[in-house]
Amino acid sequence: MTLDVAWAIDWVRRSAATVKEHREELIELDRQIGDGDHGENLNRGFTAVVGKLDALESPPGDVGEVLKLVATTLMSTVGGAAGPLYGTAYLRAAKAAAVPELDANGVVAMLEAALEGIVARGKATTGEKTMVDAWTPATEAAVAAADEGAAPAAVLAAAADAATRGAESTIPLVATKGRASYLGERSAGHLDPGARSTELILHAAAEAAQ
Amino acid sequence: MTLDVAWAIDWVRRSAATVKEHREELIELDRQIGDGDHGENLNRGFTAVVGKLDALESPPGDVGEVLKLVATTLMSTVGGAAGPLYGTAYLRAAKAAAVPELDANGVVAMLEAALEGIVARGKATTGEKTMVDAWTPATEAAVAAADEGAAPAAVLAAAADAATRGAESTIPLVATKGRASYLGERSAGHLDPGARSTELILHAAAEAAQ
Amino acid sequence: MKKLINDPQDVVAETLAGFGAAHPDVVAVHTDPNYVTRAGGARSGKVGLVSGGGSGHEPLHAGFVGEGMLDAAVPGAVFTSPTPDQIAPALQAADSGAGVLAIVKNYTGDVLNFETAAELADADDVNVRSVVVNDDVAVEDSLYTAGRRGVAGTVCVEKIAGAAAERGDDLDAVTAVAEKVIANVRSMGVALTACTVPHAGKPSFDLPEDEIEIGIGIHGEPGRRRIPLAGADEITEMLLAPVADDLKLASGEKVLLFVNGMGGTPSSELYIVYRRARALLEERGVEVVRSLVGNYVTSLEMQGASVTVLRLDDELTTLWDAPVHTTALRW
Amino acid sequence: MKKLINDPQDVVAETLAGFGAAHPDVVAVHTDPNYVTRAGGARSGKVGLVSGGGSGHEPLHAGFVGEGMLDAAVPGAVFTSPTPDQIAPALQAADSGAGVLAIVKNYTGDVLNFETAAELADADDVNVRSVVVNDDVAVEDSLYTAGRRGVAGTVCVEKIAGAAAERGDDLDAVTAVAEKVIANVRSMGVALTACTVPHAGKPSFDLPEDEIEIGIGIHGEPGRRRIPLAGADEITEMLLAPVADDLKLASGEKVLLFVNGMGGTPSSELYIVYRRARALLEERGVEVVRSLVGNYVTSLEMQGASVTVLRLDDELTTLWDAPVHTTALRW
Ligand SMILES: Nc1ncnc2c1ncn2[C@@H]1O[C@H](COP(=O)(O)OP(=O)(O)O)[C@@H](O)[C@H]1O
Ligand SMILES: Nc1ncnc2c1ncn2[C@@H]1O[C@H](COP(=O)(O)OP(=O)(O)O)[C@@H](O)[C@H]1O
Ligand SMILES: [Mg+2]
Ligand SMILES: [Mg+2]
Ligand SMILES: [Mg+2]
Ligand SMILES: [Mg+2]
Repeated sequence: MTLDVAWAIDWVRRSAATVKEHREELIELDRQIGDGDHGENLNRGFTAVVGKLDALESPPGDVGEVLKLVATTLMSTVGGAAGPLYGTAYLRAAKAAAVPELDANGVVAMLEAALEGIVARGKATTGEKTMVDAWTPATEAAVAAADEGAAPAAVLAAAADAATRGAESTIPLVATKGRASYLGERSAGHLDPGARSTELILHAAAEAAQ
Repeated sequence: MTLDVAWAIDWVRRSAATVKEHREELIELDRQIGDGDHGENLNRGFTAVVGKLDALESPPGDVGEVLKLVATTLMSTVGGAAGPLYGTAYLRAAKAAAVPELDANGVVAMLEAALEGIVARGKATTGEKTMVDAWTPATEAAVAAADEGAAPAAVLAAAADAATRGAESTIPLVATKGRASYLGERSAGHLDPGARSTELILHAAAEAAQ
Repeated sequence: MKKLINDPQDVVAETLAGFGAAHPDVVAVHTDPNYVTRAGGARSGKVGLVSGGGSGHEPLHAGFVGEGMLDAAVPGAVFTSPTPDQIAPALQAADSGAGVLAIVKNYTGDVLNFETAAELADADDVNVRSVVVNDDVAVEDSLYTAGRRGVAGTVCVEKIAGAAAERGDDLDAVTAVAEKVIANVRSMGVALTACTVPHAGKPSFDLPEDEIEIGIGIHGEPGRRRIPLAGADEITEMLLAPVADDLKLASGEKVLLFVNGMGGTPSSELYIVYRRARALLEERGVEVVRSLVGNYVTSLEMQGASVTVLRLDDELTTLWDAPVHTTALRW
Repeated sequence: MKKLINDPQDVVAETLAGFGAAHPDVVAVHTDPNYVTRAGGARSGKVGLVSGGGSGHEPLHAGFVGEGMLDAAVPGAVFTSPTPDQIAPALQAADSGAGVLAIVKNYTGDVLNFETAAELADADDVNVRSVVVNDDVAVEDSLYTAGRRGVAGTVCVEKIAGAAAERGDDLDAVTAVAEKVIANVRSMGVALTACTVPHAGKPSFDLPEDEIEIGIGIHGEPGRRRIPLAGADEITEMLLAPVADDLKLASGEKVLLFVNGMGGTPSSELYIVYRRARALLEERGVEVVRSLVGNYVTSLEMQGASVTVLRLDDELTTLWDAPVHTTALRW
């Protein structure tokens, strides 16, 4: 009932797969209120991550090592806003998860660390139409589930579902952070691409834990 | 039964009107096998000619003076290939028509001089898909009509009708002179814009003589 | 999508390859990671100047590498800020001991990636300072937003700070000059057509034949508002007025007027806009003493233009006039 | 039609007004009739150099007026050769007693109007010689046709003849150098999109989203053939091969490689083409020793490019390298 290195690796591979699958959708979302590169950039980044994973000589010692590899690779291959934001998220998550196995509280700590990283870098709060609007409810739902004694897989499932709702909640918002903010009122009515990719990645985490 | 200065002035005004009326058609013909400026340029030129006519203090003394005014004005306002070609045509025609009134042979001499001017400048012969393909049959028809004793008006009518047939004859031709020649085989299937404007101008001459 | 490209993934690499091969006297192109330096390398004792950002804005920034302007430029993927591991070696290459000034356009991605790179370079004892260009008046500058974007005014910052570095100013002084330019330069742009990011394969927005976007940035984003197509003079007024107002230009002041093309606009149209913008400034009693007209900060093949005004004093004028020898700007 | 213009009839006049206002240090714009001279006027004792042609090809020709290149340029209406009464005063203005060389692109209209203008100028005791540029290999050169068109190679003729005149060559010598360039320069172009002549209001030809025109001129005419859209490398081969073949380039020869944009193509794409063209020349053992990449001879906002190769010897190389100070070319 805990999540180990194998889960972490599976999460990463599933993340890469879902990002590749939704590459065009993410490009299209970003095209509408940004510059149309989010899907391309994340896909390039996660493809590189999988390449690095495949090339590893010895398997990572703990969950944190896997996440650190993700962090540094995304940081050096994604670029744009999402590169440093996700990079920092995984870096902080890696520190919080520097253990061989995660229990429910470990999952919560990991998600909280990721969110803190994003907020530390991007200075956004909820309601600004960014990935923070997906990460925040996801983390809150994880906390609630863990408090109710849910298993790690259920904690992640709750987080993923909350991320979905969070992503959807960005649709009516007027962006005040990131590139969409340049559109002012015209940013309303569109799903934020970073919130959508957050949702995809957290679902990948939950599915890997099934 | 002769054509005088009033006829010449009427011819010029009718030419200006028909060119303005067919401006877009000439642009479109030139767009298809050239650079799309023939209607614009001729219209600019004939508008200027009418302006000059209107501004004249004393009426021109003979037909040649009218045509010389057309020649110099077209030369200095039309540009492109048509500017010097029509300019030279009117200049030579002016010399041939330096008389107060034209009889049938005078009309023939005027048309022949115009054609000679075009050929002298442009070095084209019939079958090369240029205005020469309209001017040549027009001149020949004028000669034939005058030989048969036709009046000046009938000579011009014959010339105009022949110009129409001549213009139509350019459709299947592959251009070997002028801008359309750059298209090679692709120039076939289109009416030559200069042949079409020749037709319009000669019909204006015939109508003015009615 | 109609472009003279091969695989969309190779656009940046192939552009750099051609650029390097065509101008070996001015620039050296480094790959893996991608960055561009002066052919001769950093000049000892001179403050280094580095800029960078997403590709697709050519000649910005690599076209401004050379004597009198940048020491290095860092091109990211198309419309994507470069990564720290590209930026850091460029900062290092530009350093000859006098420190480096990074000229960053105000985009979340650019700011964050340059921040990280500066930390990396700092760990290698490179003294990095940075300035953030935010000249686009289409975007409201507020505490609660990402702030104004950096657009065509960046050229003015790079040229003038470059001249200051070249004449031997120290890092503090070069930074101060750059900040002075930033404080005095404003821009606003219009798009007649969208552009197509190679990997996206379709236009960045859909614009009917009779409408244009006012207040665009340089990443193919839609602008602040969409209006019916208008004449050049009318459009120019919509661009110039907010720029001049934001700068609070007063009668008697001297300025540089820069009309920039977005990539797909012929220079004839830019001169038509320039003509009107200049007349509007003159109506305000403002004297245009320097001019720049051309495609310098572009959005791929977008048709459109931006109007930039820089308030000049004697110092900035002298630095603008100082010799420059890059592939895109030379005198 | 989306353009930053006002009334289509005013495009040329307003462009010239902006151009003159922006560059008073380099050029003087004359109106009624329209022509452009160097700001300082003709230099005494120097052979004058004049070129001209339809507008819509900017920066050609007015952008090449200045020290080391043209003395005067004559812009006609869009895509329409200028008239003799414009050309004649330009020839006169360029004459300082040493005679004038007219550089004419091979189009019926240009040739005829320059011919007449030369007669007019001759009547005023200006000694006018002319050369006709015909570098476009897309068009067969035959006794029975209008011959090859003059396209981007014109820049090479104007630059190199300009340098010869500037160093003091007499009219015979300048003419000989110009002829030498003409004999050794060839070009071929491709259009990805058509262009729209302002007064025509619609595209010069209709091209589906997946087709391109190979062998185009610079007046928005369709090319020699229409082919499916292909990659930049493939297209570059179709342009470079006929150029190199026509020049009969042999291994060991040195050339200038000039990749020209048609107005709506961003420089990134031009560098991609340059890169491939250079590689193809190198495969033939030909050495690219000089390069030019940019939008220099355009067709309004057309997307597309042309590849020009000029065979160089020591003389032409030296003249190419000689200083030039115009608004579009400067070193
Ligand atoms: N300040 C910020 N804080 C949190 N997330 C942000 C911030 N700015 C942008 N983002 C997120 O980044 C996403 C855009 O990423 P991406 O397209 O890769 O970068 P860029 O905007 O540089 O092109 C947005 O959809 C948003 O979710
Ligand atoms: N060498 C020539 N001889 C006779 N007529 C010619 C010649 N070259 C071109 N033309 C005529 O000129 C017409 C084109 O005129 P216009 O469009 O005004 O000039 P341009 O080709 O310079 O744009 C052609 O349709 C053709 O009839
Ligand atoms: Mg984006
Ligand atoms: Mg024409
Ligand atoms: Mg981006
Ligand atoms: Mg023409």
